Amino acid sequence: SPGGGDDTFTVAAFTAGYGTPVGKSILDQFVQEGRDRGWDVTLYTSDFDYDKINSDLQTAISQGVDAIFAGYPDPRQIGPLVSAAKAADIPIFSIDGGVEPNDDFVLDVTTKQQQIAELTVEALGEAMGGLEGKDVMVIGHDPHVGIMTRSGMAEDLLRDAGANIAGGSIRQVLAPATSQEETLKFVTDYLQANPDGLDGVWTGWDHAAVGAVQAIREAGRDDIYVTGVDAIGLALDEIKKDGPFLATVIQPWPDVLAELLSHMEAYAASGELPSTNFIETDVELVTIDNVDQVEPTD
Amino acid sequence: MAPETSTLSTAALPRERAPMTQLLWQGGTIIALLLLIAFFTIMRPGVFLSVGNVTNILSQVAILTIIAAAQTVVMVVGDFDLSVGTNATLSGAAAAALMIGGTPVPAAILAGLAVGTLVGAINGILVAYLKLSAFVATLATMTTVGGLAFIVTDGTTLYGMPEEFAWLGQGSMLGLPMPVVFAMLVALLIWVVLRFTTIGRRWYAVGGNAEVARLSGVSVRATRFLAFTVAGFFSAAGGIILVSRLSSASSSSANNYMMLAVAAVFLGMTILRSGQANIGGTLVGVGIIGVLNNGLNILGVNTYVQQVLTGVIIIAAVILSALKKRDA
Amino acid sequence: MAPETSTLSTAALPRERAPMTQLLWQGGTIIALLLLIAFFTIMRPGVFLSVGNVTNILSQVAILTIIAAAQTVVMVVGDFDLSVGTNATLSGAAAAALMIGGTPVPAAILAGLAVGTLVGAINGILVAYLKLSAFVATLATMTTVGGLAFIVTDGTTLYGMPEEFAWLGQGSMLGLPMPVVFAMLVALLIWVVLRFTTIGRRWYAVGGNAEVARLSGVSVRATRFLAFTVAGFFSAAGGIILVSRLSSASSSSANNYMMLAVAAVFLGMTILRSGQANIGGTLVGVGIIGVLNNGLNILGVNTYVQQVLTGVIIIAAVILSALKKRDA
Amino acid sequence: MTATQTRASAAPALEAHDIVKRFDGVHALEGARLSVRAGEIHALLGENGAGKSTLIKVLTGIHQPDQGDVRCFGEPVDFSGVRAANRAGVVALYQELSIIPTISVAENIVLGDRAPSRAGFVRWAELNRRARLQLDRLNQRIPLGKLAGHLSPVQQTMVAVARALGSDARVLILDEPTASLTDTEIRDLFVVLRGLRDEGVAIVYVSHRLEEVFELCDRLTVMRNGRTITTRDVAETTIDEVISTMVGREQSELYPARGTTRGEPVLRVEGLAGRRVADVSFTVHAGEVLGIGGLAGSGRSELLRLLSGAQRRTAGAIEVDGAALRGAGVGRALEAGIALVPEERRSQGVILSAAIQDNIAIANLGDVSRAGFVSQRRIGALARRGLEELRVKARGPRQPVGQLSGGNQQKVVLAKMLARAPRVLLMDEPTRGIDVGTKAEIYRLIRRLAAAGTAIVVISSELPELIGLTDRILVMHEGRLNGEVEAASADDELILAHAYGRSA
Ligand SMILES: Nc1ncnc2c1ncn2[C@@H]1O[C@H](COP(=O)(O)OP(=O)(O)OP(=O)(O)O)[C@@H](O)[C@H]1O
Ligand SMILES: Nc1ncnc2c1ncn2[C@@H]1O[C@H](COP(=O)(O)OP(=O)(O)OP(=O)(O)O)[C@@H](O)[C@H]1O
Ligand SMILES: [Mg+2]
Ligand SMILES: [Mg+2]
Repeated sequence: SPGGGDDTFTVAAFTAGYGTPVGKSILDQFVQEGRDRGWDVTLYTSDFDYDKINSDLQTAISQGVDAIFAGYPDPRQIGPLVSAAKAADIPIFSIDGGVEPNDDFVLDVTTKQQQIAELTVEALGEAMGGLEGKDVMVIGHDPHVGIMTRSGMAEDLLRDAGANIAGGSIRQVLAPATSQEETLKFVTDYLQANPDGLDGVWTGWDHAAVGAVQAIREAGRDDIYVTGVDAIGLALDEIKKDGPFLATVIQPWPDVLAELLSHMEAYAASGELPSTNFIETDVELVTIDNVDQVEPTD
Repeated sequence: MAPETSTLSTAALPRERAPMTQLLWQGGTIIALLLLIAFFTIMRPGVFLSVGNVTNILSQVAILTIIAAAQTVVMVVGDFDLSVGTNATLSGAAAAALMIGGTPVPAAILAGLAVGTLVGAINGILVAYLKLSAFVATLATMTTVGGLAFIVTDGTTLYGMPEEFAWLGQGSMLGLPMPVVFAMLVALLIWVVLRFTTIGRRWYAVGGNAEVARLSGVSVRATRFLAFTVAGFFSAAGGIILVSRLSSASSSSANNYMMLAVAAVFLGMTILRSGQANIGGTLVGVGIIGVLNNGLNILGVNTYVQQVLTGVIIIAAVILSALKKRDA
Repeated sequence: MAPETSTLSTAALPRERAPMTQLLWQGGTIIALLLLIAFFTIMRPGVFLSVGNVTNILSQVAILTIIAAAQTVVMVVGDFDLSVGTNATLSGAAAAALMIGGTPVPAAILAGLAVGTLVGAINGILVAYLKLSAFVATLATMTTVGGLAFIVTDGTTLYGMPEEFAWLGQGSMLGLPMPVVFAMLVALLIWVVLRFTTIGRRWYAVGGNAEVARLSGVSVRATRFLAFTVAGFFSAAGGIILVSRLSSASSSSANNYMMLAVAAVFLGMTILRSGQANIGGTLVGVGIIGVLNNGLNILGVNTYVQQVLTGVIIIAAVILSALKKRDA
Repeated sequence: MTATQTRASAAPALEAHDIVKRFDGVHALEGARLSVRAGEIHALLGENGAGKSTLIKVLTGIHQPDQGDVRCFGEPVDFSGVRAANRAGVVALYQELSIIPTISVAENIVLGDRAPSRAGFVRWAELNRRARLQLDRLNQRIPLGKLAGHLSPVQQTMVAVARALGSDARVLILDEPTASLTDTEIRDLFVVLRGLRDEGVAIVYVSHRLEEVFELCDRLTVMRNGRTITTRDVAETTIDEVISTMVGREQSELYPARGTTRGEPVLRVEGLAGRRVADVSFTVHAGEVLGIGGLAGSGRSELLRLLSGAQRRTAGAIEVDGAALRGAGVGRALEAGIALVPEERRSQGVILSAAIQDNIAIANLGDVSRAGFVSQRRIGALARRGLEELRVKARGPRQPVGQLSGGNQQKVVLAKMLARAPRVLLMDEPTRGIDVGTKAEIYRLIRRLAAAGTAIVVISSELPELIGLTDRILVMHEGRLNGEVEAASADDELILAHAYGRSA
């Protein structure tokens, strides 16, 4: 119990993103690290079914836990478990729980979305020799908070730099699972209709970027650049080829987790809460220059 | 067998000696449910069947129950409705959007219900009056309505509805979470309608053989239309309660419920000899899905393995009842 | 018999004196396809019907064609296979995993095909021999197989297959992308089997009325089993080609193809008076879906609105043929 | 059909010994015996529910007997299913099971394993030749390429018959093949059956039309309540004797006396037209039984469907008790007092999966409900009344109709419509598949209803029934009325003359 009592520190951990590579690996790692520290960790997962997550956590809360670990939560969809936790005075520690400070969490450690957008847009600008008057397609997926935020930021940055958004607005992918194929179709079709209307493709995550790269290569073009986010292995391979895939961004999730764990440890030991409830960590751009030093995140 | 009296002059109607055998249900699926409960209870004594966890299971399946009840009605008339999931999403999102825009809660709820009912009515027109196959028609409305839900939510998650709206999904009554109360009410209502009213009879008759029903004076088209409309209404109710439960409306919050609802109804159909959809069976089907999900979670089984096991256990349950049937 | 109009769509009919009116197909869905093509051509002259874009459309629908052809076979015998999508995913992922693990490409491909065929055979056993409803059985295998695909890929995306494997999905022959070549071969093969072979005719007989077929001495179980097995095989082929096309195997790459395949086959069924599944019709259905998708992309229509329009246009196409039917 | 016939004397072609078969406690067969020789046509007779169809299903491996054994040419056999039976040369045409609607006529006739093929490919020319051969034998000119589902019911039956005949069977079993055929087709069928008999095929023939049996068959076996009562040479017995063996007692007069009073007009039809029917006018009076005659496809069924609202009329007026029938649909017609007993019971008459009582209730929801809620008690009572009145052989009102014998299913259809106490009762082949004893009962019922003031219109393809049962007969030809005859003075020839379009 918090405050250094003698019985075990119990944690209910949850994620609705266990079906995604990063979600799974980081949550598994959390469970491992927690157990290494002698905590009693129970993991609740679902495939984006927040109804189930809320019920599971409400039960866990009613049975009594010392803390809650939220992995990649959508802060908008966890209202019921947040109120239950508040009523029971149980702190929620989160990673990647949004893009701004949120009183629902005693601590949310995340990455800098603004920095992700800036780094990628800058990279595009450099490769294309300036953004003024260039046509850039932006591919997003609004149901995902992080992607929505950074694609919105990228759109603003591109417009401010004088680029045109190809197609007029952000192209939305319907399902992340099939995003490579969806993006392949988007970009191919767009190039059919506008062979001269595309200079770059900004995507919110690497799978989409890979689809775009493929479309560009199949169209026989070498003058269109693509950026992604996440640094998955597939993306790193493409970057090494020095083709259309210009850059991706690595979000240091293991570091984020380590940061969060240190605060949880303090709470477990002494009941001490973090002094701030929002920590943003820096991200790193991956290009052909540094790709060899980067480990894939999946 | 009655003695040789079956001649023309002496009425030879054998007495119904064994009315119990007439109930004509077979327990395969129910046995599967009980086995699952027994298994999880043994594996985690004191946890699985604790009051807290049972309440938890009930509230996890509440919305599925409502949507599966809607699907049951359509399947009683011998059709499918693939749009129940996206319809629930759209109706919930519409209600949420209105509330966020300042519409009073009751009016927004009514509007959400109206949206769902309208979608149901459109399905009804396509299937009953324009004679499209229910599969294509509702597949198409599923797609369209799913797209509309994206448009209404602008692809993101809506939140910030008034406090009082939360009661529907997060309040409780006599210790039962409100969604559970609503699920029980809906199941009861549809059970009564199916079993005791003339419209229920008509639904079953149309599902049994639409041409025979028509020649018996049933207005098949109106009957079928009504079934789809009712399904639309209850799908909307499910979707709105879900939004209240989560205090947010995502662009695809309830879409997955379609497959689960169909699975639940199909599991439930194995319970009657006649193979008809029925509410009792649907509840058993929902129970299997809910118990499995919760039990495997409690045992800490990996999500992927859970999925594998869910499929295997559904098959096992259905085979169990198929075996029983063959004996008879 | 009127001039040999044997387009792919006409049901196989004996020569003798079968008058033209007996060919019994109705063009509603075909008209819808032509209208769509005309519309997009007018909207973007020179772009939509350019050689490049037509090839593009063909390669976009190639994998759907293969999976829809698999679905057609099952729907000819009057059943459904909801597992074609996850089965394609799993088979593709299995082949990919083996290749990455060092298995030679041909052996890995054969293993992937074997996985898919096995899943199909299991469906066949459940439906044909254990008499489960195809809907529940394949819903359950869909779930299980989907879970297995997650396990095989460990939830991530597999990549790094040998270069030569890419030929299947990214090579080309006579100017046609290989997936298009494969799709044409599969469609042709299944067309020939359905139309000209005894097994094809038996599939149609079972689909028309399984009970009459059984009592007339058709081995209904073996026939139905074979249909599911064949569907499993071709689903696997589709999944493997998709993996090659994308050079990656995600944990749910082909899952969505199930719904699209069902929609395509259903659209195609409207072109025969008898309402049977048939390859010609399926190709028309695939064409509608592909043209719509590409055309709306070319016009720059928002994804969400695309979804709404897709549903609406499917309904319009089906209503068009329903109207024709009523006249006849 | 090869030289097997010469071994005819050696052992019976097909034998069944003391077969017992139970379903859920119902004893369908309790010691059934049958012995059919090669080269004979052997009638299998019995009341509805006596067990004829069940015996046939045991003989062809669809059901496994609980006790007893089956021998084929002296060899004990235990067929695992239809295919095994077919391989042994035993082929059956089952009651009411006809065609596959979505495939062509030719493929329906040469179905399954028998389709000629080379390397897995269908040999269409050969397939067509064989199909044509069978249809020619039956004098049927049905286009081979047509979808079987688009044929008229009579044609569908003939296609199914052609399939059975073309099977090269050594033992051919036909379960009520003529129930839905008219005289012409029956005659053509008999020619073929006699030919097969002469080639040495053993034929089992089930029918409730005893005149046919005496015309066609060599020997007959009578069953009652699942038991075989007797097997006799046809030449050594009489129809009356057979009937009394079937029902267990003497049979009274088949047709009841005609009505004596003719009351007010009840049904008046003026210039009625619709699909396949044009310009039909007639009146039916209270107490009158009106017959409708005609050839297959002459539009008789369509006429009744127009009257009952099952089919939309394009012109004409219908009046019941002086009130015009307005609007369309079966519901309206039923409210106005017009009820139809349709000709196809499986597709139009009963919901096979539903209980007897639910089948009856569905056309009588008004009677069994109050304020939209149905009363189980009333549903049960209504059904019980119908079952008793028509002597349905069933376990009780909750038994699914699909488990009843064919004739008993038909009685459920009658019960459903009779329960409405209609003003006008339209009956399309009401006694199809019903045993002689019950026929007499139904005839009496019809007379009683007529005497009570109901207007009754009956279609029958059995001319003796048409003449014996009705007061007046309208004959249809190509969708129009072509003559009217008083039943009392009618004979087959007169009716056929009108039916073939000659105006007498
Ligand atoms: N599957 C079944 N389940 C229950 N009872 C059955 C089943 N099949 C037949 N029976 C019963 O067996 C008895 C004999 O039926 P069967 O069909 O053999 O009669 P039948 O002599 O052919 O009569 P009909 O002349 O009316 O065709 C009937 O009482 C029937 O209800
Ligand atoms: N060529 C046809 N194609 C499709 N259906 C037909 C055809 N001919 C007849 N029918 C159907 O068959 C049934 C009987 O038709 P109709 O009224 O013409 O014949 P009928 O005189 O009652 O003779 P029967 O019933 O003996 O065939 C009706 O339901 C009708 O719709
Ligand atoms: Mg019978
Ligand atoms: Mg008729």
